[in-house]
Formats: sequence, structure tokens, C-alpha cells
Amino acid sequence: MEINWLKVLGILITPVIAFIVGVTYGGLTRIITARIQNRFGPPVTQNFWDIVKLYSKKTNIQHGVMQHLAPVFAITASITTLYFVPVIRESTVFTNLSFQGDLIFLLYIMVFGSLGMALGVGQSGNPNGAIGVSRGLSQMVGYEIPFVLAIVAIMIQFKTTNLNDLIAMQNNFNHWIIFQSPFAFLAAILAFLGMMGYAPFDVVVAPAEIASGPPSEFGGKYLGLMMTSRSIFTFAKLTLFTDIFLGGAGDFVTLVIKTFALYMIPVLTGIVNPRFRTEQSIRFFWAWPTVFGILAVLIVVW
Amino acid sequence: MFSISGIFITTFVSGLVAFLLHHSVPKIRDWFSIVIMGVIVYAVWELPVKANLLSFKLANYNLVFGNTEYGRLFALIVAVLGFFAILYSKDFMEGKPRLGYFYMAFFFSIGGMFGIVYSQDLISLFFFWEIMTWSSFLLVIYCCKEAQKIGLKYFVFSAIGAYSIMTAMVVLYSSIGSLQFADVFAGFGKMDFWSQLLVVVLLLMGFGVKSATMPLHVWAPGAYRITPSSFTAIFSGALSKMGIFGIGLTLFKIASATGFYPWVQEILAWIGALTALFATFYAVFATDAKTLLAYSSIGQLGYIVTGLAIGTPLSIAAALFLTVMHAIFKGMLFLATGAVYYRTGTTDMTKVSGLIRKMPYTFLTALFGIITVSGVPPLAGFSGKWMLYESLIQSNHYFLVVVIFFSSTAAFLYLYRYIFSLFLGQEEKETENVKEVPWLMRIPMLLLALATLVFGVAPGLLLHPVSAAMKYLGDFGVTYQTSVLFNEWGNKVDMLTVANTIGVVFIIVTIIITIKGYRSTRYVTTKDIHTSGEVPTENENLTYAVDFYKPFERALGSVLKASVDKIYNATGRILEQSFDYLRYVYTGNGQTYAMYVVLFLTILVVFSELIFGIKL
Amino acid sequence: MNLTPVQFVAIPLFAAFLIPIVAKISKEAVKYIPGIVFLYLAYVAFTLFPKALEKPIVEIIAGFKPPFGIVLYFGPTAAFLVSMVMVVGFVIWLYSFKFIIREPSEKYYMLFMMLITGATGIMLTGDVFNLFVFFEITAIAAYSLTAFLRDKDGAEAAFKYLLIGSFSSTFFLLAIALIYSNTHTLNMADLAVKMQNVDVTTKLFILILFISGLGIESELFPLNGWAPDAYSQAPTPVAAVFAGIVVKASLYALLRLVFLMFNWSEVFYLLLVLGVITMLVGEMSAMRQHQIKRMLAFSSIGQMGLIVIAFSIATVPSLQAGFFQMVNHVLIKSLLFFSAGYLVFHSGSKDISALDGLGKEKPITSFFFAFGALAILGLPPFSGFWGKMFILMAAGNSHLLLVVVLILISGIIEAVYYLRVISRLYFYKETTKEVRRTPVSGLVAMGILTVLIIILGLYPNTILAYLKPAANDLLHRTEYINAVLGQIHL
Amino acid sequence: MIFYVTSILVILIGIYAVLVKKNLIKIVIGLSIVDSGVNLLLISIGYVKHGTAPIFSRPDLTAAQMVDPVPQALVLTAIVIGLGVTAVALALVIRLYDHHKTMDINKIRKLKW
Repeated sequence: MEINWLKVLGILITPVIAFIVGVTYGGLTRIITARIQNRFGPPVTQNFWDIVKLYSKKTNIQHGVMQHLAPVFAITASITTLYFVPVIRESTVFTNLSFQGDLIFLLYIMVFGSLGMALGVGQSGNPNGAIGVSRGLSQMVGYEIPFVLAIVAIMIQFKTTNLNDLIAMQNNFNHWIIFQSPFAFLAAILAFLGMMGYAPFDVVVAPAEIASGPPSEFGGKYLGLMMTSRSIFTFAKLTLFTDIFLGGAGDFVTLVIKTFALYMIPVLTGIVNPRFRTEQSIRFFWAWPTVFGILAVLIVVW
Repeated sequence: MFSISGIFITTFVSGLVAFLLHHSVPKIRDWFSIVIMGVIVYAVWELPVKANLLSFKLANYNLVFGNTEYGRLFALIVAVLGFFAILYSKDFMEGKPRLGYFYMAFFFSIGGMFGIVYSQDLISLFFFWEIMTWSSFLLVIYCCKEAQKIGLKYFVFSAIGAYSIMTAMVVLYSSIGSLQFADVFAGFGKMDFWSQLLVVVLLLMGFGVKSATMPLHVWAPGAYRITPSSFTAIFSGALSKMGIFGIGLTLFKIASATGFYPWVQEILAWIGALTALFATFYAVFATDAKTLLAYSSIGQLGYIVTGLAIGTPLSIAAALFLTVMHAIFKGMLFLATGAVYYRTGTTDMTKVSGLIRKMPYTFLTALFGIITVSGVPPLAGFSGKWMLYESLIQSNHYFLVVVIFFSSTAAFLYLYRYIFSLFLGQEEKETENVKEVPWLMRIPMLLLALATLVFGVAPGLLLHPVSAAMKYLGDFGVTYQTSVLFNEWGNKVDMLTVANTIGVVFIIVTIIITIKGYRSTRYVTTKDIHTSGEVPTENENLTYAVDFYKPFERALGSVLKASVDKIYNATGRILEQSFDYLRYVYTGNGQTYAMYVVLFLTILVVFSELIFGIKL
Repeated sequence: MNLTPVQFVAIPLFAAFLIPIVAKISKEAVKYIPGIVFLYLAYVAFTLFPKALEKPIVEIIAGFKPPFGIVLYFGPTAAFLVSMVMVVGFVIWLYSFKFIIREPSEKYYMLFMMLITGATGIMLTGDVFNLFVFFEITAIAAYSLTAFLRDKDGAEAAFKYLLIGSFSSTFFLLAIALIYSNTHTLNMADLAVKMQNVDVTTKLFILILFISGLGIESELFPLNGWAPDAYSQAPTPVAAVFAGIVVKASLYALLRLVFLMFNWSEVFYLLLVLGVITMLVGEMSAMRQHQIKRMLAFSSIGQMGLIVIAFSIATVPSLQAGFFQMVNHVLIKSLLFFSAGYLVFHSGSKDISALDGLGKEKPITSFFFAFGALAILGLPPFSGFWGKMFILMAAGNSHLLLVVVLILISGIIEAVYYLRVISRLYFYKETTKEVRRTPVSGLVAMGILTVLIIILGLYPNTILAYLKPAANDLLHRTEYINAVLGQIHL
Repeated sequence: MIFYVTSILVILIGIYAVLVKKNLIKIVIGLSIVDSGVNLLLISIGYVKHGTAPIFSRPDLTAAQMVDPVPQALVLTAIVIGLGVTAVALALVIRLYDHHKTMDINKIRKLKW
């Protein structure tokens, strides 16, 4: 079968672009948080250089095979999620493999990364890491409910589970799902807060209590790899949300604008909010976001 | 040898021979059972699919045995899992007492399961159902004094289940006149409403006990924990499938002919979903690994019951696919826990930790196990879960989807806890000299792990027999290719591309990260960690094992207090006391007995008009 | 030496009176007499069985023609019951061969033969007063056998049995007085004909007297006060004879009379209710027993309740099921009593708690006990399963769903207390005492019973073929009357 | 007719004795009273007014003049049986007294529940 060279090119470039965009978003967030706290913050490329520094570290410590592979799990998950999300609508280059998978598959592949990470943290033997993982998983159960409710509502409303069909249905401005089923969007965005792990729900990596939680035992190239996968993963989740709710992106510029707008929501709420305890965050997710989710489904039912 | 009677005879006779042989040279006994089981697996595979292979008349009922596609699927599960368990138990049971008793009960329960799966009429099904029950009972009480109460509870619950099937059979016989599957399925539609309802409820209850659906699951955690691990794999892998086999038959062959079928489906679906939900909650807070796995398998059975209850072709395919997968990964996980028990002597998660470096193969099996159970893509669990969700969404069971999804995400919690507390974390002092389990125990575990990978990449291989079985149930067709799954709306997921992408990316990045600075990466023991200053001493184990999900528990709050178990124990005690008062009727005084006789006579005379309808 | 039914009664009686004489000559020879008698009679039973299937053999004794003289009716039912008695009798004799009794054994064997004479007499006789006489023979033999062990409880149990047993004989005699005053005949077949024109109230009185009189002997609920004490205090082989043969003979007598003379549906309904209550009370009180023999006694009362239920449904399949369950009960209950006997003898005390860990010390006997327990629960490979299932199917056919449910509930109760004992035997205490042998004759007896149970379990057809004519014979009286009175039509 | 009434009365007295009296011996006596009452009833069934004993002592006797012989035969056996039972009962009472040293039936209640 002849190889569609454009597709192969797209498969190679997309993760790199995703990394670059993800890292710049990281840099921008640090600047914005600094500005809000009335200070100037580091240059935009600061995150990029941190990662480069980590990769060039002399000694790398690992506590066994599982910890060695943990960042690999993480980055595989983020790249695979990226491949199965149509980054730019019709272009052969940037739709990658999204024809092969669908929404439910994406729901699960997002968990694959965090599970791999958790195993690595487990092997490192650091109790703080283990506590962080237990908090992370409990919180995950919390925000999965509204997120699934939102996804189910959309799937039923549009009678498809494939992302590309969803994008096709949102061809012009007023057909965006954000308007067609607002409650689903609300529930999904609140769940998104939990996914990103910024301030109100950052009990997982609570720096003060459990020394940055799960990644506490990771250093050198492992930490670097984790940071890269984290940025790619953020970008992948953002494109996923834009595809579902904002009708995907025709070209690169609209993609950046939409994703950055979405990205600002968790970042800004993070800056102004203190930290929830784990059961508080779980209770929070099961309260209003779930109500919105149920409302979204009920609307579809009638 | 390759007829049905051949299979039955070899299984039961080899059970007896194993019992008699256990005094002789152990070498023969173990290999004898392994060889026999291998022959049986081949025989089951070869058995032609014909409805009436063996039948004999017995006091105006005739018992018919035949092999149907649906039966063949379950028979294969039983045979293959049985073979692996026997292979595993050769070393696992080394040096344990009463080995002959163990092998006899083992073979009898497998024979019982074959009987159920191959029977074509209710009497033979009930006959072998009872054999399966009491032989598995013998294995539940096998180990120790503490097992007696649990065994008794198991027997009483299975007796309640079996006797509800018996009552259903009696009702069917009195209104249809024959208990052959063909006549029952045909004649069921003509029965009056109330007896139809009664029969369906009784059959579902009877089969529900064995597949541990919620209100009747109370026996399962104790029974799974106390049976020797090699049989627990069969117990949860194959025995519970007999319940599913029965529920499948009742739903699609019997209940579908009735008017209230949609109601039955709806209620059963919700029962399955709630079973999954509550079982997962109990699993999260279990401290013993086997109890955790027991609740987890109750949860998985809940999914299968929901799948069957939904009734769309895709959901039945999902249910049957998950049945086979459940047998595989539950078998795997119980064998892995058994390996841990074999080496460390305990399965209490708070006592054991850090076994990964000493038991790598067992860790690998457990890893594959939890990935499959959690339904994460590359492995087979995902296809089952995917089909289940698609079918739920397409058949407009919205809130059911959410409950199922909630319980499957909560499944991550206890799965992580299982592998973390047993294999990861810091090494225990006592488990210093633990070695990997012998090869004969590793082979079944690794083969099962391989199976999850193979079916993960190409679910079509398993969907082929599953769709054949579905044809027997009620000619439901489902479209599939060897590695691409479709749902009713035409969306698809290509497992091959998924596996390829994950595989390729994984290998490339592993190569990069291992090569980059290979020399400078240093292995350090788990004691050498950043603990802000105070370095942990040698015998101090910092693994966080106790109260692992305390915050989650606080979030759930009082939901966990409600447990059906308390109610059952209370009823048992009250009944026992009431029987106590009853026997005081026998006062021991001869004269009172004489008084009873005269009283009886006078009552008969005085109330004769009432009793005999004749005026004095 | 032509084979006639009267030998079933004559030979055991003759043997009973021969034993004391032979004992004068040699104590040892006495032990073998019952065995020879049983073997010979079993041979007679099996040769006569096929003949009885075609045409019931009617034996006229002492020349008087039926309505006047005593007559023995050897129909399919009687043939079946007698052969059952002979087989089980032989096994019980085998068991008691070595059963160490401090008493002089010839007394034991003489009473034992008397008991068998009475039981076979009940099964064969066609005359009401003759039935009463055989009843009294069995009763007296039973009283003295219960008190055979000279201990304190034996006497107490025997006295209670005697007290209630004499009530039973009084009621029976009153019934015969009433019958004779109205119909001036004692021959059962003749009675069946003449009872038609007896007025209803006296007929009712006769029925009530019969039910309470014979009910005492066949352990119906309010009347079975004596049973637990008698079973638990009598020596083990005697308890097996009681459970196996005596109670069955009296139940057969009650059913023969009821089927012949009183064909009202209310009677069967009353019997059904009594059977259900007996079963439930029997099982429930068995659950809380501390002594193993008393527990077995209550369990056999429960099983008797089940058999009464089967018979009172009064359809041919239900009678067939009833007979099948009778055979089951005889075989399994004797096996349980035998093994319990040795276990109690070995562990020193009758309490169940004393049985801990006996599985190790006496592996074979405990295996037999566990086997018996599994069989009586009605678990598949054993004959108990088919018995219970036929009864349930028969009850189902007559739409007695509640009865089916109650039978199953009592089955669960039964499972609880039997499995408790089994687990106590095998799993409670790991004792390392050396294994003590049980006498060979006991093992052989129990072995025969186990083999019979397995054969019946796997191939129930063997005896099912014979049960159908037996059920017909008992249920339809016309055939009985024609055979006895010779074509004097109704 | 009078015979039926008396015999039933005797039976009732016997039953009263058995049920109410505490002493073992009295119970056994009660039993034999019941027995004789029943025998009386049996005999009175066969009674024919002015009938003579059913033996052909004189050639001219016809069956009609005789009393019905069958109940008398029954009573013969019943009496023998009654004797047997009472004998066994008394033997048991002796042994009970040896062991329990009491005649009161309420005290002999070791086998219960």
C-alpha cells in the first residue's frame, strides 16, 4: 500500500509543534501569574530552558525498571492522545490517526499516562509520592463524573462517538456545541479544571505538604521527559476541548487562539484560589458540575 | 474419548483416581491430573457442535446432552482455565495436607461445570449444578477451621439459589409437562402471566447467586478469600460464569417470550450497575488482596450482567467478550496473588510490599492484569469496555453509562492499590530471601498475560466464537473485523493502529531515554530517597499501605455503612433462636406426650366438621 | 419346598423361638441364625417378586375362605416392602454381628427376630385384627429392645415409648371394635366393600382412631414424643431398624387402610398438612441438638414427614416417589446410624462436640458418615437427589407450590446441621492419635449400604420399574379386592 | 346399650389415671384398666340377648341361639397382649426405680429437648 507521505510528515511534526506550543503556554502562564502577583516573572522561554537543563544533567537516579519507564508511559500516552485528536480540521497533515479512534477511546488513553506514572512513583519508594498518587486517583474519580456526563450528553445529542463527525457538525459559528449544549460545556470545563491540576485542585502536587507529590523522586532526564510529556498532554487536551466545543480549528492561528482562551480558564482560576483538600475537591466535583452534566443529559432526552 | 460421555467419564473418574492415588508417589499424581486435564481440553475443543449427542431415559424424564455454540464457549473457558489452574496447583499445593481430597473436589467441580454447559434439559442442568456446588463447597472448607463458617454460608446461599431453580423447574414441569430446553423455550410463551413471572424471577435469583449479583453476593468475598488460590482462579473465573451462562439462557431464551421482558431487562441492568458500583467501593477499602480481588470480580460480573440485560447485539457481544476476558484476567490476578501467598505466606496488603525486584514475572502478570481490568487501551479489557459503553449509549441508557463509568474509574483506585501494596514501595524485612515462583507456576500466568495482549490487538479472534454463541442465543449479529470494532452508529476503533502507535512510540522513547546518559544513570535502593533530612533506617518501612484512600472514604461518607451482610447474619441468628423455642415442645415427660396424643384425638373429633367437612 | 408368602412370617417367628434353645447348646451358633434366615427369605422374596407382579399371590391360612379366615396378600407393594426389609435386615444383622453388647446376645437376636416377624406381618396381612396382633408383637419387641442397654436413660425412653405405644394399641382396638360392630367382618378387602354403606359418623370415628393410633407409630408430629428418646437410647442397630423398618411398616399399614376404606380428599389433605408439620418440626429441632443420635432421630422424623407428604399427594407418580424415598431413607439413615454408632462408641460421649477431629482417628467411619450426610441432603450423585426430586415434581404436578417451597426450606435447614457435623469431624482439631480400627463386619455393612446408595444414585431406573406396579396396587383398591375376594364385584 | 356406656366409662377412668396420676405404678394400673375397658367393649359387641355360649354342647342348639363367637376370640388375644405389655411395663418401672430412686414420673425427665 503506498505510504501517504504527507501523513507520515504530519505524524513526525505534530508532537514537536505540540511541545513548542505547550512550552510557550507554560512560559506565558508563569508570566501572567507573576504579573497578577505584581512582579515581572521569567522570560517566556524559561520552561523550555528548564527542560533542556534537565536533559543535560550529569547524574540520573532511578529506583528500578518501573520508575525508569514511568515517564515513557506518560509521554507515550500524551503523544497517542495527540495522534487521535484532529489538530487541524481538514488538513491531511494534521488530522493524523483520528479516523481510527473515538471519544471513549480518548477518555481511556488519557488515563493510561497517569496510571504509568503512578506505577513509577510507587516503585520509587517515596511515601510522599504514594500519598500524591492516592490523592491524584481519588480526585480523578471526582472530575471524571461531570466530564463523562458532558461527553455522553454530546454523543447522544449528535448520535456519533467520532470526533471528526462532531467537528463536521459544527461547520459555522452558531453551531458550536458550546451554544448547542451549554450545560455540557459548563460541566466539561469544570472537570477540565480538575484535569489540569492547577490551584484549586493541586492537592496532588501540593509543594508544601508532600514535596511536590508524585514527581518528588524524579530527577534529571526523567523529570525532563515528564515535563515534555506534560506540555504535550496539555496541548492535546486543549485541542480536544476545542474540537468538541469550539468546532475545531481550520488553521493554525485559530487553533492557538481557541486553545489559549480555553487554557486561560484553569490558569486564572488557579491563581486566585487556595487549595482544596482531596475530599473537598471530590465533593465539589460531585456537586455543581455533576448537576450541570445531568441537566445536559436531561435536555437531550426531551 | 471425544464424545460427551467420554468427557464426563474422564473428568469424574480421574477425580476418583486422584483421590485414591494420593497415597502413592506424588510425582504420578500431579502429572496424572495435568495430562488428564490436557486431554480434556483437547476433547472439548474437538467436540462437534450437535444438539443431541447423548440422551437417556430416567423415570419418565429423559436427560439430553448436546453441544451448542453458546455451551462450547463456556466449556472452553472452563477447560482452558482448569488446565492452567491444575498446572499451577502442582507446585502451589506442594506439601499441603489432604491432596487427594483437593484434586477430587477440583475434578468434580470441573465435571459439574461441563455438565451444566452441555446439558440440554433442566434436570441434568440442575443435577450437575448441585455437583458443582457441593464439590466447590468441599474446596471452600478445605483449608482450616475458620473456613467452616464461610463454607456453611456459601453452601446455604448456593442451596437457596439451587432450590429457587428447582422451584422454577417444578412450576415449568407442571405447566409445560417437559423440561427439555426445546419444549420449555417453545412452551414458555403460552404460560399464564403469574407463573411466567415467578419462573423468570426464580431462575434469575438462582443463577444470580452464583454470579454474585448484589443482594446475593454476601458469600463471595469470604469464599474467594479462603479457598486455595489455584482453585480461586477457577472459582471466580469459571464458576461464576455458570451463573452468567444461566442468566444468558433465562434472559434470551425464556424471558424474551414474555410481555414483561423490557421490565426484566431494565431492573436487571440497574442491579448489575449497582453491583458494580458498590462492589468497587468495598474493593477500594479491602485490606486483604484476595478480598479486594473478590469484590473486583463481583464488580466485573456486574458489568457482564448489565451487558446481558441491555440486550442489544453489541451489548451481548460486549458481555460475552467480557465473560471470557474476566475468566482470563481474574484467573491471572488470583494466580499472581497465589504466587505472593506461596512465597510470603500472606496476602494481607499491609504486611507485604516491594516484591517487584524479587518476583518480576509475577509483577508482570499483575501489571498486565490490572491494565486489562482497568480497560486501558493496548490490552483486551478496553475492547470489552468500549463495546459495553457504545451499546449503553446507543440504547439510550444514559445514567446507566455514567454509573458504569463511575465504577470503572473507581476501579483504578483499588487496582493501583493492589499492585502498589504488593509489589511496589519499600522492601519488607521478612521478605528478604523471597525468590520467584517455580516455572510451572509462571507458565500459566504468563500465557494468560499473553492472551490479554493477543485479544487486545485482535479482539476479532475472540469475537468469532462469541458471535457464534450469540447466534444460538437469538441470532443477534454483530459486525467486527479481526482488529476493528464497530458500533451501531458506524463509528469504529482500530485496535491494531492503537497498539502499533503505542508500541512504536513506547519503544522509540525507551531507546532514547536509556541510551541518553546511560553511563550516568545509577540504580539506588528504595531506601535512598528525598525525605527532607531524616534518612529511613534499615528496618523501618515507609510504604504508605494503611488507610490508602482515607480521603476518598471521607468523601463517600455513610454510603459504605449499608451492608446487606448484617441483615443476613441477623436473620440467621433469629431463625436459629426460634428453632430453639420450638424444640421445647418435647418436654421429656412421658405424660405430656400422652397428653398430646389425647389432645390430638379430641381436636380431630371436635373440629372434624372443619377438617373432614362432615357434620357429626 | 414350594415358596409361599407365609414363610416370611413363620420362619422369623420360628427362628425367634429357636434361638433360646440353640443358645443352651452353644452361644456362638446363635449369632448366625438371623443371617441364614435373612438370606433365605431374601431369596424367597426375589423369586416371588416377579410372580407377584403379574398376579398378587393370596395365601389362605388354615383353610378358611377369605371373608372368614386370615389371608396374606402378597401383591407388588408388599413384595417390594418385604424385599427391602430383608435386604436391610441382613445388613443390620451384619452390623450387629460384632456390636459389643454386654447383655447375652441371644436375647438381642430373639427380640430382633420378633421385630422382623412383626414388621413383615404388618406388610403382608390382609386381616385387620391380624394387623393389630403383628403391631403388638413389634411394639413389645421394640419396648424391650429400647431398654436393652441397662443404663438409666434406656429404661426412661422405653417407658415413654410403652406409655404412648399402649395408647396406640387402645385406639387401634377401639377402631376394630367399631368396625366389627358395623360390618361384622375383619377381612380388609371385605371391609373395603362393606364400608360403603356404613353411616358417615362412625366411619369418621374409625378414621380418626386409625390416624391417631397408627400415627403414633409412624411418627406424625404431635404424636412422636417417644421417637427421639427411643432412637437415641436404643443400641445403634435397633435404632436403624426402628428408622428403617418399623416406622415404615406402620406408615404402610396406615396408608393401606386409608386408601382402602376412606377415599375422601380431605383425608389426604390432613395427612399432607401433618406430613409438612412433622417435616418442619423434625428438621428445626434437629438443628439445635447437641447429641448426634438425637439429631439423627429428629432428622429421620423429618424424612418421615417428607415420605408422608409424598404419599398424601395420592397420585401414581407421587406414590412412586414416596416408595423411592422410603428406600433412600432406609439405606441412608441406617448408614448414618451405623457410622454414628461407631463414632459415639469411639469418642466416648454422645455429644457432637466430642466428635472433633475424628476424621483423622477413624477415617473410614467418618467418611461413611460424611457420605451418608451428603446423600441425605439430596446431593446429585447419590440416590437422595432423585428421591427428593421425584417428590417435588409430583407435588408440582398437583400444584402444591407451597409444599414444594417448604420441602426445599427444610432441605436447607437439614444442610446446615449436617454440614456442621461434617466440618466438625474433619476440620476442627488436628489430632495425631493413632488410627483405631472399626470391626470388619461393621465396615462391610456400611460398605454395602454405600454401594447401594451410589448404584441407586447413578441408575435409579433399576428399582423405578418395580415401583410403578407397587404404586398402582396401593392406590387402586379394586385390584386388591378382586384378588382377595375372587371376582365378587363391588 | 348399657354395656357400651359402662365400657367407655371404664376406658375414660383408665385414661384419667394414666394422664393425671404421678406415680408410675398407678400409671401402669391405669393402662391395664384401659385395656380391660376396651376388652369389655369388644365382648359387649358380640352380645346376643338370651344367647348361650357358642359351643355345640347339645345337638339341638342352633347358631341363632348362640352369642357371636368372633369378638370373644379377639378378646382372648387382646387380654394376652394386655398381659404382655403390663409385664414389660412393670419390669421397666422396677428398673426406673433402681436408677432414679423415685416413683414420680415428673422426676424422670432426663431426655428432653
